[in-house]
Amino acid sequence: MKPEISKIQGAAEAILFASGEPVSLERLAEVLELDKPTAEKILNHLTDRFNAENAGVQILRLEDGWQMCTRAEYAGQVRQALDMRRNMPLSQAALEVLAVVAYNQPVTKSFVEQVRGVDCSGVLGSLTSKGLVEERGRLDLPGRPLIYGTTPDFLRCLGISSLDDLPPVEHGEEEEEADEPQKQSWPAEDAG
Amino acid sequence: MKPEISKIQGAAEAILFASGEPVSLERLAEVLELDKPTAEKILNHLTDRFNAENAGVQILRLEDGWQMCTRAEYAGQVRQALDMRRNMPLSQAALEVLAVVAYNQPVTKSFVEQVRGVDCSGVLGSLTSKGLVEERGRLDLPGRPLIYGTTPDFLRCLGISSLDDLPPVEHGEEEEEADEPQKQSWPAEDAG
Amino acid sequence: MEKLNYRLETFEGPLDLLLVLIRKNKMSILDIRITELVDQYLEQIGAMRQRDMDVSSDFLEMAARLVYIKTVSLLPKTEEAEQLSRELSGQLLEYEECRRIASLLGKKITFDSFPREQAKVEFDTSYRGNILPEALFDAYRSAVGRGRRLLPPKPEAFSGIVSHGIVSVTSRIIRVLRRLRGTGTARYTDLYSGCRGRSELVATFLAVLELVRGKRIRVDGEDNDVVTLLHRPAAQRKPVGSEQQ
Repeated sequence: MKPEISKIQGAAEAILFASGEPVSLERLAEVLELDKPTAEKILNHLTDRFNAENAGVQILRLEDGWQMCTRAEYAGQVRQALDMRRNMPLSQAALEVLAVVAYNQPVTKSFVEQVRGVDCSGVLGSLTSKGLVEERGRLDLPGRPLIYGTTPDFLRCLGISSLDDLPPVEHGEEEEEADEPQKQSWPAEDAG
Repeated sequence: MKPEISKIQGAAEAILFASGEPVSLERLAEVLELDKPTAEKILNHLTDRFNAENAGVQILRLEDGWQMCTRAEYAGQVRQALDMRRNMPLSQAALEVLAVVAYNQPVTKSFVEQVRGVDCSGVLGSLTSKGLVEERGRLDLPGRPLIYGTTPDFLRCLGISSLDDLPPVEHGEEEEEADEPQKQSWPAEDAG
Repeated sequence: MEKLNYRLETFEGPLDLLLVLIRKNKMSILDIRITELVDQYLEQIGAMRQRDMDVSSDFLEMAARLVYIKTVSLLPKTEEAEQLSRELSGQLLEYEECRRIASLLGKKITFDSFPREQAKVEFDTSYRGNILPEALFDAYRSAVGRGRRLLPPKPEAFSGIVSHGIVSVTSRIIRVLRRLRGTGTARYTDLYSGCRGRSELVATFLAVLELVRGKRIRVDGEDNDVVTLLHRPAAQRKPVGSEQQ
C-alpha cells in the first residue's frame, strides 16, 4: 500500500511541476486513475508535505485545482537569478540576427534567414521579447510577411543615439545591402 | 545556523524551480551570496534530498549547473495530464550525427559529413530545433563555417551529468585516457 | 562469385552500404578486397536505381572513388593503391565506431523527463545588458560571410577580380563582321589591331572562335593567315554567342 501511494504522489508531483498552470481535480483523478475523493485526499497530503518544510517550492490549492509555485519569501532571489540570465551577453546567433536587422531594417524574417543561411524564428522571437527588435507591420507582398526593425532600447543598449552611429560597413569588402535601401533586394517570397 | 541553511536551500530550490533551465553554480553562488564551494555543497545536499525520495521531481547535475525536472518514470502520466504527444525516437541518422558532434565538439557540418559520408544539413537542423545541438559561433576559416556542440538538454535526455560520462570510444586514435572507471553503466554493445 | 541475396534496405550512406558488404563477405575492414567490393557496390546501386530509390550523389561519389582505387591497384606500382585503401579503411573504422556509439546513445536517450517552463516572474523582459557596437559589427560580418555562400554573388562583388571593364564577346563579333563587310577578307592579325588591353584581345579571339564555329568566317593559311567572310543568306542566322566574357 505504502509504495503504491508514494508512486501516485510522485506522479501528482510530477504533473504539478511540469504544468505551469493549476491542474484540476478532474484531470488529476483521471490521470492517476482514482476516484475524486481519493485523489483529493492524496493531493491534500502532498500539499501538506510540501508546505510543512521550509522549502522553496509550495503547492497552492486554488479554486480550480492545484498549482506548484515558488514561495513568496524567495521572490527576491528568484527574480535576481532570472534577471541575471535575462541580461547575460547575447548569444552569437542572437547577435548576428540583431546585426542583420540593424543594418538592413526594415527586414523580413526570410531576408534574415537568407543572409544567415539558417532558421531564425526562435532568435527573432527572443529578440522581440527582449525589446531589442520590434514588428513594423507587414509587407504588401504575397503572404504579407512581417517586417522587423530595431527599437530605441536597442540604441540604448549599444550606447549610441542613432542608427547612423553604427560602425560603418565598408564598401566592397562587405555585402552591399547594408548601404542601399532594401526595396529591390527582398528575397523572393517563399512558402516557409 | 540550521534555519539559515534551510533558508538558503529553500532559495536554491525556488531558483531552480522558477528557472526551468539549468542554473550555473556561478549564478547560484552569486545570488545566494556564498562562495562557490559552499554553494556547491548546499546544492549537492539539496540534490540528495530531492533524489532520495520516491518523488516526482528530481534535480540533475548538468555540466556546471543544476536543473529541476520530472522523473522519467512518471512520463506517461505527465504526458497524459498535459496532453503532450510522445516524442518520436531519434532516427539512426540523427543518432549518428549526435554521436559525432558529442565526441568531437565543437565541430563543423563538413566534419560530421566527412565521418558519415553523407550530407547532414537536414539532420543537424532538426537536432538544433530539438534543442539537442546548438550553434557555437563560427570557425575563423574561409567560408566562416558554423560550428556545433551539444546542449545541456542533450545530457539531460541521456541521463548523464557531463560529457565525460559518455561511453568511451574504442580504438586509440582518439587519444583518450581509458584509465578512468566508467561512471555510467552503458548497455553492452551490439552490432546494431 | 557467390550471389548475394540483398534485401533492399535503405542505407544511411555509402559507408553504411560498404560496411554491410564487408560484413556479408566476411572481410576485415583492414583488409578490403577492393575488386569484389566495387562490383557488389555498383550492383547494389544499380538495384537501388531500378527500384527508383533515391541514390544521392554521395553514393555515386563513393562509386567513383572505389573504381579509382581499383584502377590504381591494377597498376604495377601499388603504393598509391595501398594508401587509398588505408584511407578508406580508416574512414570505415571511424564510421563503424560512430555507429556503435550511436546505438549506445539510442538506447539511453529518452525524452521522458520534463523541465518546467521558466516561471512567469512579473518583470518586463526587456534587455538591459550592454552590447558593444564592435561586437554587433563583427556579428554582421560573420552573418553576411555565411550568407554570401548562399546568395548569388552580385556583379559588383567581382569588381576586385575583374578590374578592367567587361568587354562583351558579342560586341567584338559585330566589330569583326563589320571589318569584313567591305572586302570580305582581312588578315588575321589585323583583326586585333586597335585592341586595347588584354580583355579586348581575349574577347576578339573568342569572337573569332565563335564565328568560326558558327561557320560565318573561315581562317586559312599559316604565315599570312587570311580571314574570309563566308557568304550566307542574310539575316537567317544571328551571330552565335551572346554570352559575356
